[in-house]
Amino acid sequence: MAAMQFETPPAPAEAAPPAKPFTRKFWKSVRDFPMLYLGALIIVLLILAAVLAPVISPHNPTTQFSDGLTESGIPVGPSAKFPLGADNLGRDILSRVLYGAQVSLLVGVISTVINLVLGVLVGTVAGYFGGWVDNVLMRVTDVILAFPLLLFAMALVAVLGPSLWNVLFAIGVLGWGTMARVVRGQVLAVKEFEYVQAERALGASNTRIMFRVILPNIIGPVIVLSTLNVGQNILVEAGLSFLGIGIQPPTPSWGNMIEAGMQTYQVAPWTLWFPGLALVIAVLGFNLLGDGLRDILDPRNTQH
Amino acid sequence: MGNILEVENLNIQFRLDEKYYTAVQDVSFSIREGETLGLVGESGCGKSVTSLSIMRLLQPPTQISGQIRYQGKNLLDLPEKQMRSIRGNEISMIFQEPMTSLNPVHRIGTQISESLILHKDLSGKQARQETIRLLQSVGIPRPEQIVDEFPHQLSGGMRQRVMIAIAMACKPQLLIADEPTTALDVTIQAQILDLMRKVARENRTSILLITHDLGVVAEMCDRVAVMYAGRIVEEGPVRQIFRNPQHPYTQGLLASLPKVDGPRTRLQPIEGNVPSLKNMPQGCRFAPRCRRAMDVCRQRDADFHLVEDAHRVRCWLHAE
Amino acid sequence: MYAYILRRLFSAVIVLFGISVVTFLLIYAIPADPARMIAGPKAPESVVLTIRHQLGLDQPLPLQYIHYVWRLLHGDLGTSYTYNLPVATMIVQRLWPTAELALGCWLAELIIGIPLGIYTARHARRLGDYIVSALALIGISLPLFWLGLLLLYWLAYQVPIFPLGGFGGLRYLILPSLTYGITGAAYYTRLLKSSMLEVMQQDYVRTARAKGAGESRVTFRHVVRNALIPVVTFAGIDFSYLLTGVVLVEATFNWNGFGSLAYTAIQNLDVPVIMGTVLLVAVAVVLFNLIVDILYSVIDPRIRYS
Amino acid sequence: MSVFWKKGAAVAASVGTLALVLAGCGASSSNNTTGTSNTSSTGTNTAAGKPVEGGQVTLDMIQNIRDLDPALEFDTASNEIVSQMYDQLVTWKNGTTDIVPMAAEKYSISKDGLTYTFHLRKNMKFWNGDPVTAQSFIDEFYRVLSPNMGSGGQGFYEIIQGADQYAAGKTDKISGLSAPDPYTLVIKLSKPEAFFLQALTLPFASAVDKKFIESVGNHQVYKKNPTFDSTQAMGSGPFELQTINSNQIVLKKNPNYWRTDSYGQKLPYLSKITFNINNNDQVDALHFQQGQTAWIGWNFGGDGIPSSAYPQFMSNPNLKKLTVSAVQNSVQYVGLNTKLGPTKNKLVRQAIEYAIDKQAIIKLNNGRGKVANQPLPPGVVGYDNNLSPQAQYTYDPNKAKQLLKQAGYPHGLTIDMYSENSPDQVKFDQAVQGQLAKVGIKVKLHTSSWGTFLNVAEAGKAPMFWLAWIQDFPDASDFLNTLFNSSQAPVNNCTNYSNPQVDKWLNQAQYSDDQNERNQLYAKVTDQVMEDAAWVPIYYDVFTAAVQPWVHGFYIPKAGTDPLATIWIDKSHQKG
Amino acid sequence: MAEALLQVEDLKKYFPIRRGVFQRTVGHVRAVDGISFTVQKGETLGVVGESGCGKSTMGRSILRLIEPTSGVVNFEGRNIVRLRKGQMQAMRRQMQLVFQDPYASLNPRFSIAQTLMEPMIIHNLYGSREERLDRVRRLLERVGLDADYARRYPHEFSGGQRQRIGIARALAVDPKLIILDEPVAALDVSVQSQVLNLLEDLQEELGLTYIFIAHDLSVVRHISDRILVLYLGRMMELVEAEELFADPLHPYTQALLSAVPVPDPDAKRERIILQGDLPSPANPPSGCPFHTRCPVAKPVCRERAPQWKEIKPKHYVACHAYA
Repeated sequence: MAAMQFETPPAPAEAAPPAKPFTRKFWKSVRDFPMLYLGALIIVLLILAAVLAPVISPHNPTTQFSDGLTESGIPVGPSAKFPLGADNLGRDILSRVLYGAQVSLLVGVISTVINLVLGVLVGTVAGYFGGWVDNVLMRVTDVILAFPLLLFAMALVAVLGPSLWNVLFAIGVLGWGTMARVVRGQVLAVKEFEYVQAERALGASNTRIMFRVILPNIIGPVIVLSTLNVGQNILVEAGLSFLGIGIQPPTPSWGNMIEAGMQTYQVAPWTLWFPGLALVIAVLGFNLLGDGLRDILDPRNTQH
Repeated sequence: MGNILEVENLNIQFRLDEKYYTAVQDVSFSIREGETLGLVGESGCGKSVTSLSIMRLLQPPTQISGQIRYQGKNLLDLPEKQMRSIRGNEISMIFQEPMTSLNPVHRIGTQISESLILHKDLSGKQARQETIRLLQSVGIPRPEQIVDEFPHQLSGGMRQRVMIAIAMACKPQLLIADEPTTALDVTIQAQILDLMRKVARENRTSILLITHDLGVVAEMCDRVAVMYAGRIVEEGPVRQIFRNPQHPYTQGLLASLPKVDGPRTRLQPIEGNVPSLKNMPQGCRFAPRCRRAMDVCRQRDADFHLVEDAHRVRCWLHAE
Repeated sequence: MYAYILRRLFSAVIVLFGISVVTFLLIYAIPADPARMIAGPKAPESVVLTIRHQLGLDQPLPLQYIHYVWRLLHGDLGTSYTYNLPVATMIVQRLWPTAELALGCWLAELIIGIPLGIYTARHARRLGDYIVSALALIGISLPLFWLGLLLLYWLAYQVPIFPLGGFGGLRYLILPSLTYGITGAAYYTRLLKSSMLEVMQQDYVRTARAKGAGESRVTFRHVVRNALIPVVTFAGIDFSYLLTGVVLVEATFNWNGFGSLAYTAIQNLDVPVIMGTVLLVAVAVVLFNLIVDILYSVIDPRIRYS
Repeated sequence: MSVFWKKGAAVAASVGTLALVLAGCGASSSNNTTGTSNTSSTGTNTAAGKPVEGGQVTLDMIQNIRDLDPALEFDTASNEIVSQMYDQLVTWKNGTTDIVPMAAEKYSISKDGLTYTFHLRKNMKFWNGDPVTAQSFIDEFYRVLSPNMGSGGQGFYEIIQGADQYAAGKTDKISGLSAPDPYTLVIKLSKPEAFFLQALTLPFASAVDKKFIESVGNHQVYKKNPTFDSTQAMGSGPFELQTINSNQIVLKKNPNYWRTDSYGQKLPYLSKITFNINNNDQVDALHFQQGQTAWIGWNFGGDGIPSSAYPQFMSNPNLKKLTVSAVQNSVQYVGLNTKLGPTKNKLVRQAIEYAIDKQAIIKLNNGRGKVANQPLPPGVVGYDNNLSPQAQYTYDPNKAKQLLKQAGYPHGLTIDMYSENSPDQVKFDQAVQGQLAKVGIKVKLHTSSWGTFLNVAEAGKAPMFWLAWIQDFPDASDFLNTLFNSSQAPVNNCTNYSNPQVDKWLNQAQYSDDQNERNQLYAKVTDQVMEDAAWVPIYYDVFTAAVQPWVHGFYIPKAGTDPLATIWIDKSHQKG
Repeated sequence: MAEALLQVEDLKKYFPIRRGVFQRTVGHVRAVDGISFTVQKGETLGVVGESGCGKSTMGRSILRLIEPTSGVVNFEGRNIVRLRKGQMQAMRRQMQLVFQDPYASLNPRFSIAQTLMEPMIIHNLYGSREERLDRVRRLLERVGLDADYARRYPHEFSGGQRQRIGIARALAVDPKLIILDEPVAALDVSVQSQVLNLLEDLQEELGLTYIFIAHDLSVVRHISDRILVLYLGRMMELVEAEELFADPLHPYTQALLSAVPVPDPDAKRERIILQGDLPSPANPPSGCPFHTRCPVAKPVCRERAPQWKEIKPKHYVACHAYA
């Protein structure tokens, strides 16, 4: 047998079936991961609501309509003028719910980005270098994790003064503990893979190994966690606003709308229902997307 | 000397990506009382799947057809409850990974006596004594202490001995050993193979030995069946297969092995790769890698042809 | 094992040190002058100066920190600006209601979450699993306070089965626990499910089946036992957060506990109370982590003997 | 302050800060009157026969007690409890604003108005049996005026001869206080003061047991364990302190109390009062509906039926008939800083006066309130019924816009507004914000906790703010002098209002004992202040309580605190 | 075969065992305990031993992927143990490693082209991207793969193909020495022989020097010129391959050889079955580490470690039996 003969060119591991039209692939993927797409749909709608709020809102969210309240000062229920009813100041709830999406998305996304940057940085460095670096960074993470986010954020916002940016900053700066832990765990696992050692054997620098080799390989869990994190942070913001130390009126936030609704829910329950419903749907959207991404990124669920 | 197990036309299909793929096709073999049958082949050839199907331990979504007759009963038709009374009692199994095959949170003794409690209706005290005896019989030192220890406190070799003790607890008729020594060092492998021979002889247990290591087959088995891509391609007594392999695959396998003695010559590999489940070639599955493949090989698979007494081969070269 | 526990204790002490620094620094971050807060806005500057001196606020920062830790070690958390009561006393008074609430919430989570986790794992990829999983996802997405208010509206206001909030006997505990259970159980369900699915893939489960063990024996003796390990860890940490992090539940159900104490303190910038509550929360989390670690070593023999 | 359902400005103001911000409501009346009906009641509390002794009631409070030391407490909630435990020299006749003797059997005032002589009762004892003597009152004056105490009561009594020297730490003796014999107390003032007797009704001027205080640890500004002011009390009043913690306060009857009613029955009637601290006022409302609490209202850190439950109470006839309402001697106002920001400009301030729709705000408050047109509530003597035309404003956005143009802001302007962050307050803030937006004024809201807010407002640093003022006692000086005298800026006079003419009138009225002259002076002040538009008075609070039919002797007091000593219950005998 | 490419002297790697509250070092795992050998240019040195014998640690210590505890590693006469970080990174061009697990050793996020260009980028070889890609294609062809595979990702390849890619990556920097750490252990028999043949061809063509680490004696015999037998981090025997199998001197080597199952049902061999398990390297036996399992152990074996001696020409053994 000829010495230089090698394997026959393999049929690629999964021989490309005759190119399926994109739409068919898309629908198949929708069928396989319905949660993912439902989540994505919700988030797209959410983004649309936030961006288009000025266009699609029937009213200005801060305008107080005198016909929004009854003679004895009770908010009026859903009607043609106020599709979801009016709130305790006679403002249109629908418009406020739409504008509320802006706040929720802004806080959820930006605070998550801060979580992400801090968590990935701390987790990667700790996991990669190990030893005393790991020890110090993880003890710091333990300290951060020891303070329940909501309570600590409450204290921090109280110190900084309640405003959109402070809320977002507080959640961002205090909420990275879990991310750091997860990233560290992933880095520890990936670090042991031989391809990382191979990279070292090639003479690559630590920075190159960390950010060019390890990071792309842990991006899956990071994306999943971040997506879920957006939902969680939206909830924390709502919680803070509900407690009155979050987004300040008259800026509508679902949390402060629920707080206001709590004052009137016995006589005007819709003031409580709709902002809460919006909040649930938004958080659900991110949870669905995060779960879906987890499924799709799980090698056990992929077709290869 | 009757057949203790007869597998006939076994077909196993897996569902992947909403389609069924045939992992095991038309597999038939039998094991006689007290005999050791080797099922040999490369990874992915379906040998482990075959063994699990005998125990009915394959997880859905799978489709199994054919017959697996144990002492005349078709195991595939048995109600689950009856099947359970066979598992671990009349047919038992040991696996490749001794490090993960034991439950980390239960004590060694508990895990061994579980079989006894399930099948032999022993009291706790009796089971414990029997467990200690079993540990002794598989060559574990200090059995009275080991019985109360946890798996992680034992070495790989010791754990495989524990697995053998579990498998042999109820003195089964048939022991299925799925790559029992692959994860072990050579010197430990020698110990375990030795032990398996010993306990099988003592209990008159038949063995179905699944392995990829032709050396192990040569040492342990009476007969051997060679599998390739889900089918048995050659079957016969060990000596005949090694002395006079008939299927090009068996021949290639033997030729590609480096030797521990004799002159060092260039190895003769089988070209190409083992086909994947999703891309099974038409006709004889070995044809794309076979140097002697003919047109017919690429169209239809061959049937078995008897070469010698009890030596069968599935190859067109023997069609006449 | 003792070395393991001691080591965990040691790192807990380091974390506690970090926590004390953070809480201490909170005083300096808070814009209000503690002496002024005590004296009231209209007291003359001389009084404020006297208080500042008595509090040691005119000393250098590190020295103040040492005094702070010294007082902490003696159980002195300071005196509330707002209520003039020792913070330690206030916390102790609020601890029991919160402990009761936390326990109720925690049990509700476990009682709802764990059976559903086992159910979904055993029926994975079947209709029951999909339904429960979808409900779990909705549960996780529900804002606690909103769900609480809805339950209050329906089950306490419209149909007055339960009290409209407040602290008392078992009747008072049901709605808050249920609320927390619904939003929190899903974590247990999902965790146990994935953990069980993972364990079901393990070789030793196959070994158990090969021994002839039946499905329920395999599930409960082999799978659940192993799959509970991460759940126990989570449950421990969860409880420690609960014990101290039920601010929203307390707020919604008007439960006069620790969380509302912390909340009020934050509203009033009552620094000693903020520090005391935040500190206690953090310490509780650290302690519970420690307990969980020790418990963990009891459940998982691999840790016990290493 | 409540955790959640923090009530609006009324509470805000009542959790006051100092001397002058004390909640006002009724007073336990002097002897011999059973809870006879009063003007503000709607007939639910007419006494039905002889009071029944015994029984206990439960009440909800929405906030913790901050202090039990009569020299230190200065918020409504504490005041409410403390006044049940201590006796003062004089007090309010129930349901009126008349002063009657109390611990002092009788008293006399010298012609020049400088010397007050009190003859004390001889049978008064502290709960521990120590006798109450003139010295017991003198001790308390020394405590209140001490430079080390930081008491909120100082300002009320500096008029006593030598008190200012003592308070400044220059002497250790107050020359104006003397006790010729154990049961005679003589107080000399440095100047005459028309309302000094009213100041003596405050709990600051209680009899205290110095021996006891020293034995448990006197409060010296900051002490590790200031038990006297937080957990202990020793008074001579009708109720004794049984327990106090952050969830509950229990008062029990003082069996040796000296007072009796007109039937000769010993006071108090109730054997025990339990206050549950329950910071959800919606729950308070529910507890009342379930009959668990005897009444809701009064001063217990709340302001009557909570906003969230009010519409429901009013729409349910069964509940509505249990309610009692009265206009309070308090005023909600928007302060306009005369020294800071765009409101320095009088035209801007006047524009704001025209731009605020007070009626709409009262509607947001479910109609609870009476439109205010001046700082003084109608229930205080000196209320100006004939405001000059320049001092009157009606809701007129166009006029406001015109004034703004005149002021040089044709395109609008931005003003920072500060307030507390309670839900009701935030609601009002947003209403103001919306109304001003219509005339082109952009309001930037800064809401924060009560304490933080006050730190800004009382430093005179808030260009615009929402506050409320509740009487300490029903005298016009308590409003006008305190809030508009330039000497009170910025702490009480948060708008930094300063007008030498007004100051002159105020000082003149402060030390005059001719009530007619005082009324005329105060009317002038009111006109000037309103013309200068330092305040936008929004509304006078209408206070609504709900009382169980089996509670007798309840009335809404006009000054002082609640007379728990004269309330009795009889479940078999229900009204209505 | 005259020039020594690599000279290892008394190489040791001890991993500390930390215990207790303060993680004090209470002992060491002596993974590699005093190994010395020389590898000539163009030679293949086989290293065999069972798990825990330190063969992989040895390989990585030589490359300083694990910092050795002590010892000298002279590569072309330079002691690389002393090199500073930067110098060492440059030195890595000379010496490469091929890993056991073809599934774990390729970065799943890198295409094959990226994988193979990575070493060139790190060492700044071949100026332009085009040149690098060209080099990638040539490398792929050299290891017997289609040049078009450059765009694919590792998961699209079989184990044997991946191992070829791993070899190509090692070749990308034109190294002189390649340490092959169990390169065929994870492969099926039929593919294993393909890779072994490829390695032989590459060695011949490029004049490479190999250190071939494996546990499979027949594979090691097939490819090695000389074989070093390790047990618990120590050297037992070192000799030319043929001779080791023909005339093993150390009792451990003898037992090892006898334990290998031979694919010949008629082979009649005297089997030496060793008793007991491998001792833990954390707590190695005194004296000769093998004495606990040695069928011919003498009292002296327990007390003193045997000398490393040349018993026959070029046949080194550490055993008291030959003292």
